[in-house]
Order: sequence, then structure tokens, then C-alpha cells
Amino acid sequence: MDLMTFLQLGDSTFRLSTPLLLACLAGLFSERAGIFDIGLEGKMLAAAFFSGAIAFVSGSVWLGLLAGIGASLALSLVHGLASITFRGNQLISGVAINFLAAGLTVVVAQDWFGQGGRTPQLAGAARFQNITLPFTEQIGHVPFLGPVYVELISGHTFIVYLAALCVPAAWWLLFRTRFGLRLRAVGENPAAVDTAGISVVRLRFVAVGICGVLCGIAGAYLATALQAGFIKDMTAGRGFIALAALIFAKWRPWYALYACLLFGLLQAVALRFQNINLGGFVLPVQFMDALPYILTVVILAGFVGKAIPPRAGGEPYVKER
Amino acid sequence: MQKMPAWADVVLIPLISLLLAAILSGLVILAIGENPWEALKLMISGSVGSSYAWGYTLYYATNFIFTGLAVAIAFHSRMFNIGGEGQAMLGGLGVAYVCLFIPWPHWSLALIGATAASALFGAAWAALPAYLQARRGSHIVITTIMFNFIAAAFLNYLLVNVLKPMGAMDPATAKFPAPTHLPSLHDILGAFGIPFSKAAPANVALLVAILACVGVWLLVWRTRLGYEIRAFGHSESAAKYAGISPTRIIMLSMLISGGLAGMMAINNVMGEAERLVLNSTEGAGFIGIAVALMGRSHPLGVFLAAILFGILYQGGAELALWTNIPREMIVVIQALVILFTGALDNMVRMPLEKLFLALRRGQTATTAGE
Amino acid sequence: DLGGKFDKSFNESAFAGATRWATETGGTFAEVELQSDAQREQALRRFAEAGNNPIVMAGFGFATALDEVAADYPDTKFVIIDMVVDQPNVRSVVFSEHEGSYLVGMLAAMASKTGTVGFIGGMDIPLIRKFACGYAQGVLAANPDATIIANMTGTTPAAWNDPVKGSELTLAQISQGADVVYAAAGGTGVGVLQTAADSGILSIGVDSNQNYLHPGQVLTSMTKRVDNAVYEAFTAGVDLETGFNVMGLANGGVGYALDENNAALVTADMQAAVDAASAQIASGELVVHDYMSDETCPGLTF
Amino acid sequence: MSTPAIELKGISKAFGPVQANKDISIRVMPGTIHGIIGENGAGKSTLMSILYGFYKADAGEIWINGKKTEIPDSQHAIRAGIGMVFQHFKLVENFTVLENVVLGAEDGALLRPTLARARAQLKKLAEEYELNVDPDALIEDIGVGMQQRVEILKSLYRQADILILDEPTGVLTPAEADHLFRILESLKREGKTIILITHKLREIMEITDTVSVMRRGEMTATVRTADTSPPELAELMVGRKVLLRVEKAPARPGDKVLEVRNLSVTDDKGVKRIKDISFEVRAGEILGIAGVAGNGQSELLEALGGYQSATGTILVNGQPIDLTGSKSDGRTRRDRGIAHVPEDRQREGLIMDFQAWENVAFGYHHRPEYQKNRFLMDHAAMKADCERKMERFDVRPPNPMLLAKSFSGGNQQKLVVAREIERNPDLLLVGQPTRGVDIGAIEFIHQQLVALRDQGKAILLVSVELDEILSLSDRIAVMFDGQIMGERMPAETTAKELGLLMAGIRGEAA
Ligand SMILES: Nc1ncnc2c1ncn2[C@@H]1O[C@H](COP(=O)(O)OP(=O)(O)OP(=O)(O)O)[C@@H](O)[C@H]1O
Ligand SMILES: Nc1ncnc2c1ncn2[C@@H]1O[C@H](COP(=O)(O)OP(=O)(O)OP(=O)(O)O)[C@@H](O)[C@H]1O
Ligand SMILES: [Mg+2]
Ligand SMILES: [Mg+2]
Repeated sequence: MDLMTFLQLGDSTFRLSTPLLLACLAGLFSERAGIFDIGLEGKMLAAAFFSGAIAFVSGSVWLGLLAGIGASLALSLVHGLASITFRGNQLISGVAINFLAAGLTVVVAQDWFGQGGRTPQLAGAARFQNITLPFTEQIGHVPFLGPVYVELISGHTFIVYLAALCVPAAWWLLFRTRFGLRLRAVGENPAAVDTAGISVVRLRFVAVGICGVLCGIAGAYLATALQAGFIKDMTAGRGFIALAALIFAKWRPWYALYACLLFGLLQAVALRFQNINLGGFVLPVQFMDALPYILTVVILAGFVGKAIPPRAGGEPYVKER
Repeated sequence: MQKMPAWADVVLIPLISLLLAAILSGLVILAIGENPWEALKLMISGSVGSSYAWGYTLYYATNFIFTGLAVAIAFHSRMFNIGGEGQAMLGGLGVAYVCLFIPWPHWSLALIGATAASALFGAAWAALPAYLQARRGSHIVITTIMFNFIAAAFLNYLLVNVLKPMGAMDPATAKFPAPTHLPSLHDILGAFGIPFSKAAPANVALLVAILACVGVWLLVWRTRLGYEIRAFGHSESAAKYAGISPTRIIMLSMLISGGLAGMMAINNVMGEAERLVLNSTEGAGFIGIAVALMGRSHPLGVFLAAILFGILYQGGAELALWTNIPREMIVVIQALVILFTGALDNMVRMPLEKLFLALRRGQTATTAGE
Repeated sequence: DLGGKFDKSFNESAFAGATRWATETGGTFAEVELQSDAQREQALRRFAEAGNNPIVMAGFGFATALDEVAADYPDTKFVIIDMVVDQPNVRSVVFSEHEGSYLVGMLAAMASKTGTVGFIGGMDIPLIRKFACGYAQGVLAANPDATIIANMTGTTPAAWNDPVKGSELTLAQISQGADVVYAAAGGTGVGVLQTAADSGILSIGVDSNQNYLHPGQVLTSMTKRVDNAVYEAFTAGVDLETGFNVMGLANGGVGYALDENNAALVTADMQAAVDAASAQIASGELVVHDYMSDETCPGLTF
Repeated sequence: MSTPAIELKGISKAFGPVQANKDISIRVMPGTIHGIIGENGAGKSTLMSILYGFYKADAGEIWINGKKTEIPDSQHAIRAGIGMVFQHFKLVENFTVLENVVLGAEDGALLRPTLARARAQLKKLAEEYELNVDPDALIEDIGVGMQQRVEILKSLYRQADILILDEPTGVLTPAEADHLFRILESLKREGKTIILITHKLREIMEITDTVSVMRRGEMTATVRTADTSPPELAELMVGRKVLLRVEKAPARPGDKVLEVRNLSVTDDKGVKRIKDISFEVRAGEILGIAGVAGNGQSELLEALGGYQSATGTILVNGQPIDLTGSKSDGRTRRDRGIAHVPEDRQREGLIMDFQAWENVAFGYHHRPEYQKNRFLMDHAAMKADCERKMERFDVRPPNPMLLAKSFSGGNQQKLVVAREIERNPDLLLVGQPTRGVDIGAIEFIHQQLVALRDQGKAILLVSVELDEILSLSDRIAVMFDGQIMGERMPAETTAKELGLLMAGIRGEAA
């Protein structure tokens, strides 16, 4: 494999990892606070549609991004209402949100645009454009480093860089601030947080809100950066891969980055090489598609390091039986 | 002392939840500029208005009975089997193998063989998540979700690379041979002189589904295994004390659950399509969750909820055919039903409990005052 | 077919034909878009029950369902596009996509500066290989030294509607030197054309005339007049002639698109060369190999 | 007279249908230690949780230092200077001590300065009150005694003037309890007000200035400790005269029924909970196992009952039983003649959502008398059996169709005891038979146990209530830290000596 192919593959990996990473960090905040979220997929999908739709209507990708975040936040609110306020089953709520998004995006899209559940193509300012980082001219000639900088690092959309920045930010927020301490505590033992005089409900809602914002950005990225417009079911299981990455990462931000890069790479490879020939043995493309899920099951089985979720995860905080 | 009478829990709460879901769905239909009332009428007439309509409604309901029972039996042992979709896909594979590669002399024998194969394949697909849950504590919800995706990829591989007949365009198996074709309700009712639409796909699998309901009821409430499953579901610590092996119960309940989900294939794959196509399950595995929630995990409840969802599905298909309401509207309604009956259960329950408590306080007060 | 009515390509073309008939004659038609294979039979039956006649279905996926249904409704006429169904009340329309693809392949080779051109197919089925094979022959005819990179998006119907993958494949082909890419991939092609335009290379549309999507950046489109087939079927109404119907270059069933959006891209020389080839094919002088005839392809291996 | 530090007026609280507190009023003077006693479920914890803002009262007022104070949540309680050590600690297990202490009381948005200051502060507090803990240890790695210190430090770090301790000694050895009391004394000297919840009369008499008694959600009396006596308090607590001794004839021990040799149990985390113990129980005798909760008694019962894997040898009637593998389960043990009244009837002994008749077969549901045929169970037989047992054990209400959770604690326990004793076992394992059970039911259950002994059955009794052990047992073994510290005959020992053994100290007699 020559350098160029390698760089292309890396480039593609970055692009494809970005939505996974954002969704994975979204799930991380929610689950660290004790709210399981299998509705990442749905939130991303809703955000993808609304960002695409509003970006098309307004012609501004930034308004689109806001709309995407708004839509995702609305679903987060539903999840919060169900699992925090009304202490419902978080898994069932997540399932419902996924269906709600899958159905509603198409119904609304059909009503607004009449194009069978898609938005019109976005162009120009209605999309995120690739950003060329400074000094590409100067560094471009340097052997090896030059192409790496120009091809791999430079020339992505704003959100790719944003997602990358989110990793240290999430780490810092969780492990270096008061808010992070409380958030992690509420996912481990909400009663401890409650008796320390902090509102469990508010804290969890904030976490679910952060999750909503990040899912919103992830969805907007799909429709306005990676693609030029929304098409039905465009998340294509990314929310579940993000969930898998979250388990893979053992609920830690830096590991989340590595897991998402790995899964992004798997997707990039599967996209480019349909069936991979490993010295006479052909690895079918379906195997590559399923690999993230298989890896997650292996991790969950505890054969490769045990993944221990936050202890209060999935359980509503019930004071009075 | 309960907070609420049992009938309120079993009947009142699901009904109120359903009503809420219906109202919201109506609002959505209104918002896209259609008349909800007209839509409702069309849905009803399209789903129960003729024997053709009933034929489709019952066909869908048959799918949902199987997947609903699958989720329900897992609920009894406090397992959330979200993998019905994948298990049903694998069930379809089992049916395809049995129908394609065994020369059956008569459909009845083929049905028995296919039922066994679908149950076996479905159960096999549930076995690993169950084992990992029982022995390694891997969360069954996550593993079954992952197994849905793995099943889809696996089936995709087999259909594209192995089972697709030479020269065929779409990834699907060849048509099953005629002796495996199941009699439809038209044929069955026709034998009794009852006219029924020839076109509708409802078939003898419906009877198998009803038998499955009875079987699950007997299993859960009349057998020792059912007793143990329920005991385990209510309290794992107590079950251990009583000498009930958690591994055994988790494995058995999930195998039965997977088997039931797999058995759906005798309806959609063997009874209707008569070949195995991609995505033959069409989300029925997930609808099973809604059906089990609405039906309170009781076979009778599951049966009724499955009919309800059958009506929803067939009615929704009619909407998509004759109005501008897209077929996805059903998905929205389904989501709202799951949301209200499952996740927002307490939203309805809490005020009701307060109400009943207040009523009872009032009653005791008056009796005490006398 | 699966992939959505507004795929800017195959399905949209069929819909356009129906709409044209409706506006011209004032007639009405019922239509439904399907989400999954399992719904095909139900939709067909429902339409037949409701007395629609004729019923047109766009896409090979209907073949099995139609075979079943057609027999049950002998008084209803059916039209299936892209597939042959042998029933007395069915008209099967197939196109000579390899011929049209041959022409755009020539254009691609002539427009390419790098000598490398790409092909991105949708679902990997014989039909799409037929496109690819015709294209490859055209490319090699115009430039025997050209390199052709061919990729398929996937093996399932999802491949018709995966612009992300289309876009990634395009980038991959660009990195391998391709500067003209032909997308025969339904909705996936939208992503291909988009990415090609974003990256400043030329693309070739399919089925409908897609030149307008990115004016000045789409070299041409291989047109497959599904709209005409639908239009004719509706116009004929119940008197529709059943049987087997091939639409090729000779009868205007396929071709390449030239309009103001790509006028600057196609030079007079190029046009002349292609038109000459077109005439030869139409007259039978030049035979483009059809992949589906023997599942082999000179000039391209899959 | 000075203003009370705390005054509660007319507090009421209901959990659904259960009235946990009824119109409760109480005054606590500053700089005193005020005790609250009452049986299980009397509503003590509920009342204190209301004061701490954890629960919201349905009615009533809270006055702190003479000012009416609204305490809608714990934040307000902390601001009012109240600290509380809960019965069940509220600590984040995988956080360090330091992180737990600062949680909710951070100085600013960043952690680093907070942690630095807290470290210094903790050191000071540790010196002042003999409260040493390693600030960087994870909570899950330290013992319960240490965890309790962390809870106290949490309150002191927040500069609480009023400290509530809910049953702090339940998990402590007598020595640890003495240490705690010394700390409380020094806090009191500093002028802090302390509320101490316990149901151990001895502790009340030892340390408190005033004491309030609760019964069934009501406050029955508040008296100065100096003016009262244990029998008087006991009577206030249960509402009638208490009979402390059980009438029984001397034991006539027969053959060995249970022989335990070198038994060890390691839990899931790899901690050794039982260390190589050996003992035996003979037919016709009751062996009492005394000890502070958490010293391996639960694991012993579980291992004998078949749901905790163990190593070593256990012989029943001279035959070994499997300690691992599929034959080491409750069902096999029952078939070998071992019945088991578990420590926690609600978590283990009963399925709370099953009806009584289903519960009465629980654990024995595979027995032939409950089967109609190869496939189906015989519900009629189960119901008839339940009715019989309810009648003989005076379970009220005698309705087999009621859910287990709708019976009161005492009646739930009777159901369990009925089920296990009626099996006529060779060996009966009994854990905390009278926890949370009213005095009438206690008497009844004790009589049943003695009667079974007199039929020549072997009984192993585990209880944290020393009085119960002393009055029922024919022989007493004391467990501490997974070991048996020694065996005593009840007639030849005292509560004091047993208390020392329970603390791990082999006294003069050892
Ligand atoms: N969170 C809760 N939800 C519902 N009921 C509760 C709750 N907490 C306590 N109760 C009920 O309220 C009553 C009083 O309980 P509380 O814990 O205050 O008693 P207690 O005196 O502290 O008992 P113990 O000595 O066992 O600690 C009991 O009947 C109990 O079951
Ligand atoms: N979790 C519960 N759910 C429903 N009802 C309950 C629950 N707990 C208690 N009750 C009801 O409250 C009543 C009082 O229960 P509780 O255990 O406090 O009784 P008690 O007065 O302490 O009796 P006993 O002395 O026998 O324990 C019970 O009879 C029961 O009907
Ligand atoms: Mg208490
Ligand atoms: Mg009680």
C-alpha cells in the first residue's frame, strides 16, 4: 500500500469516525450520569434531518446546526422526562426514541419537501466546507510530513476538528472539575449526591442535555458536512456503533477516541475494499460490517478486559418506593 | 396492601397510555395537513373492513404474536430480549434450509419441520447472548442489539454469496417448492364453507401462533419451569436461595424466547413470501417489545395487542397507498405506543395511584366515621 | 424500486413519465413507494384489487411478486421494467444500457486527462455489470491505454441509497487518478456526483439527465428513458401490448445527454466521434457486448 | 431555658399506604446527645431523613435554633448546620475518601484547589477527633468502620453543628462502638448537638442525655435518660411488658447431624469471608452463632444453604455434601434434610410478588405432592397446603391468595418459618428469625424452634441479637472476621464475655 492510499484511508477514517466520536462522547456523558441511552441513533437521525432541512430553507449551515441540536435536545428531553422524572425504563425509552426519529423524520420530510423522505441537495453556505489549515503551502513540500499534514490533517470540515477537541474537553470536564466529579458520582451512587445537597434530577438532566447537544452536532455533521442533505435512515446504525465504541472505551474519553478511530477505520476499509483477500482466504464485506458489533460482544464477554458500566446506570433514582 | 386495584393496572393504564399515543399521533397527522378522523376511518376500514383487510391484519398479527410472546417470556425472567429481530431472521434461515433442501411430501409435515427448524435457529441465535449474560454478566440488551446487526450481516452474506440462485438479481433464495406452501385462511375457511379473500396472506401459521399463546400460558403459569422463571424474574436472590439455577433459567427462558421469535418465520417466510428475502422481518422483532409491554407479558394480552398492531400495520399500509400520509406514520405511532406504555408508564400510573389512594382514604374515613 | 422515488435517477425518471402522461391527458394515477421487499406483493394486489389498469412497476425486484400476482388478476395488464416476466398479461421492458454506457464511456475517455476513469455501481447485480461492461468497452474504444477502476457500492438494495459510501468510493477513485467517474447507482450516485463536483473532477450521471445537478461539472448522463416506457404504457392504457420489449439506441431507449449545462464540456470532436459510434451501433454495424448474455466482459474484470 | 437546637412540630409522612410518621414532635437541646429508639420500621430513619431534607414531610414544621426553617432538600439541611450519617452509607464506592468528602462542598469549579484544601482540613480533623483515614484510599477498599468515619468526616468538613447518626453501631464491634462513643463525647464537649438512633438499650443508657421512644410511626415518650431504666424503655418501645427469657427444658443432644470441617468461603471480589472453620451440631440441640453483622455469618448460612460455593467438608448425618458444582444447590440440600429460614425474608425467603400459596411451596416446588402430572403443577394441592400452614402458624390474614408483600413483617416471617419447619427437617438453619418481628410473633417463633429441637432435630441459629442467642441456644459459638473465636455454654458465660469475643478479643477465659 503506497503512502497516498494510506493517507486516503486515514482521511476517510477521520471523516467516518467523527460522527461516531461525537455520539460516543454524547453517550459517555449520559451514561456516566447513570442514564443509559440506546437512543443515540434516533437523536442523530432527528438532528440530521432538521439540520439538513433548516440549512436548506435558510441557506445557512449554522442555523441548520442549531436546528439539529435543537431537535436532538428535544428528544433528550423526552428521554429525561421518561427516565429521570417519571423513572421509566431507560432502555424502552431509548427504543421508542429511535422509532420516533425514524418515523417522524420521514413523515415531516415528506410533508415539507415531498421528496420521499429526503431533503433537497444542499449547496454552498448551506453546507460545512472543508477548512484548509494554515501553512499547507509551506509544509506541503516536506517529505512524508508534508503530505500527512496536507492530506490527512488539513482539509476537513469544522466539525471534524470540533469533535477532536471534544475529547480533551470531555476528559478535563469529567476529571478536573467540580461538575465532572458530581456527574460521575451521580452515575455511581445518586443517593450520595442527593445527601450531599445536590439535585440528582438537575444533574442528570444536564448530562442528558449535553448528550443531546453532542448527538445534535453528530447528526448535523452527517447531513451538512459528510453529505449534502438528509436521506432517510442516513445514520445507518452509527448510533449503535457509537454505543459499542462506548463499551469498548469503558466509558472513558480518550479510549472513546481510539475506539471510534478503530471503528471508523473498519468502516473506511469496508467501503474501499469490498471483499478482502487475506492470502487465499476472502474476508467478505459483511464480516467487516459486522466487526464492530462482534468486537463489542467479545469485550462484553469480558475476555479482553472487563467493561464495568457506571454502577447506578440504567436504574432510575427512586427515593420513596 | 396494593396501591391500586389490579384491573386498573392491567386495563386502565394501558388504555390511557394508548389514548395518549393516539391523540399525539392524531396531532402529527393534523400537522402534516391530513385529517386524522378520515385517516382513522380509512385505517379501520382498510384493516378490518373486509376479509381481504382482515387477511392482512391477521397476517401481521401472527408475526407480532410470535415476537410479542418472545419478548414477554423473556420479561418474565427479567431479561430484556431486544434481539427478536435477529432471532426471527435466523428463524427464516432455518425455514429456508428446511424448505429448500428437504423434499417434503405434504405441507403439514413441512410445517412441523419448518417450525422446529425456525425455533431451533432462533434459539441458537439467542443462546450466546443468554450464555454471556448468565455466565459473564454481559448486558443482554447490548449483546442482543449487537446480535441483530450481526444476524443482518450474516444473512446478507448467505443470501448474496450462498443461497442466491445463479443469475438472480436480488439477494433472495429460490422459491420454495410447492409442497411446502402453506394453506391460507382462504383455503382453511373455505373447507368450512366460509368465504375469505384469496389474496390475503394470513395462513395456517396463525393457528400455530394461537397454539403458542396457549403453550406459553401453560408454561408460565402451570409448569414448574414457569414457576421458576417467574420466581427468578421477581427476585434473583430468592431464586438462588430456593436452589433455582440462574444460569439454567436465563438460558432456558432466552432459548424459548429466541425460539418463539424464530418461529415467526413460518408465517412471513414460509406462509407469505415462500422464499427468504433480505429484511423479511421488517422490524417485527421490535414491535414485539411494544406488544409485550401493552399486553403486560400475558399471552392473552399479547394476542390482543398483536391484533391491535396488526390493525395498525395494515391500516397504515392502506394510508400509504391512498393518502399522502407516508408509511412511516406507523413507525411514529408505534414509537408513541412504546413510549407511553413502556417508558412513560409512571406518568399515567403516579396520578392514578394517588387518585386511588385518596379514594380509599375517603372510604376508610367514612367507614370510621360511621 | 428501492432507493426512493426521488433518487434523481431511475425511479424519478419513471415518476416523471407518469406525471407527463397525467398532465398531458388529465388522467390520474395512483403510486406507491416501497420500503422493503416484503411489501411488493401487497402493493401489487392492492392496486389490482382497486381496479388500476395498467400497473407499472419500475425495477427487477418485482419479478417474483409479479409472477405470483399476474396470474390472479388476468384482466389487469402489468408492465415491468428491467426484468422479464413471462405471463400473458405482462409487458416486460428491458433497456440496452450497455449501448448507452458505451457512448458515455467514449466521452469519458476523451475528456480524461489522466487516462484513468472510474465507474461506481450501485448494488452488485448483473444489470449493473452490464452498465459497467458497456462503459469499459466505450472507454477502451476511445483510448485503448485507458485504465478503468470499477467499484460496486454493495450487495443489497441499501446500495441504491448510500450517498456516503458513493462519496467515499469517489474519493478513493480520485486518489487512484480517476478524473471522470460514471455513477450507475441510483440514489448513491447523488453522493458520487456531489463529491466529484466538490473535488473538481467530472462525473457522468445515469438514467435521467443529471447534467443540471452540478452545471459544468457533469460531463454527460447516460439516459435510459424509463419515463418514455411508463408514458407509453399509460398512454396505451388497457390496450397495452404485452410481451417482450427491448429499448436500445436504435429506438431511442437509451442515449447520452447534451444540454446547456454540459455544452462547454463536450467538444465538437467528441460529439462527432460519439454520434458516429451511435449510428454504427444503431445500424448493427458495431456490436457492444452485453454482459448479461454470458456473464463475461471483455475489458473489465469484476 | 435556652432555645432548642432542633424542634420538630407535628411531622407526618406516608409512603403510599404506609404511614411511617404520625404527627411527631420533638425538642433537642444544644450540646446534648439525644437518643431515639424504636423497633424496626418504627419510623426513626424516616423522621431523621425528613430533618435532613432527604424526604419531604407531608405535614409539620422544623425549627432550628429557634428559627422556623424550610428544609426542602439536603442542601438546606447542610446550610442549617445539620449533618447525617445514614444507616446505609451514602458513599461513592469507586471514589477516594477525599473525593467523597468534598463532593457537594467544593470550593470552586475546579477540583485541584478544593482537593488540596480538603486534604489539609482532613488531617486537622483527624488529629482533633482521632478520625484517621487514608484520604487517597478508595471507599470500596476500606472496611465499614472506616467508611463510617468518612461519613462523619463528611459532616464535620461541612462544619455541621448538629450531627445525626442512624444506627451507627449496627455494623461495629463493641470496641469500635466504644471508640465512636468517645468521639461523640468529644464532639458534644465542643457544643455540638447529636441525635443517635439505635435500638440497643445499652447504648442509650450509656451515652445519651435524653431519649425519645417511637412505636409504629408515633412518638410515645421523651424522657431524661437518668430518669428511666431499660425495662421501662422496652415497654414503651413495644407497648407492653416484655418477656425476655424463653421457657425450655435442658437439651438432650444426640448424634452429630451437621459436621463442618475446615470450611472456607471466598466472595466474588476474592475476599476470604470464612476462614477455615470447624464445628458440629447434634440432634436435639440449638447451636447459636453470635457476632457482629458482617463477620461471615451470612456466608456461613449461604454456604450451608447451598448458594455460596465453599471449600472444606460438610457432613450431614455422616454423609458429605457437594460444595461446588450443580449438586451444590438449595434443592439438593433440602433433599438431604436441611431446611433454611434465611436472614432476609424479603430478599430471599419469599417472592414478594407471589401469592402466599405459591410462596409456601417455594424451594419445595419440585416435590411430588405439588405435581399434578409430569408437566403441570397441582395448584389446588398448593393452596390447600397453604391454608393448613396458615392455620397452624396463625398467619393473619389467613388468605392464601394475598401477595406476600401485603402481609406484615411478622406474618411474612411466620409464612417462611411454617414452610421450613413443616418439612420436618433433620437440620434447620435459621438466620435472624425475629428481625423486624413484633414481640408476640417472636414468642411464637421461639416456641416453635424449641419444640423442633425437642423433637430431636438439630438447629443452627444465627442472630446478631445477643439476647436471642443467650435465651435460645444450648451452645454458643462466636464469629469474628470469618473465624470462630470460641464456644461457650450459655449458663457459663456472660454478655460481656461474648461481647469481647465478638470484638475479636479472647478474654481471660480463653
Ligand atoms: N423509601 C421508602 N419508601 C416506602 N416506604 C418506606 C421507605 N422508607 C421506609 N419506608 C417504610 O416506612 C416505615 C418506617 O421505616 P423507617 O426506615 O423509618 O423505620 P426505622 O425505624 O428506621 O426502622 P429500622 O430500625 O429498621 O431502621 C416502614 O414501614 C418502612 O417499610
Ligand atoms: N411494601 C409494601 N407494599 C404494600 N403494603 C405494605 C408494604 N409494606 C407494608 N405494607 C402494609 O402495611 C402493613 C403494616 O406493615 P408492617 O410491616 O409495618 O407491619 P407491622 O405493624 O410492623 O406488623 P408486624 O409486627 O407483624 O411486623 C402490612 O399489613 C401491609 O398490609
Ligand atoms: Mg432505620
Ligand atoms: Mg413490622
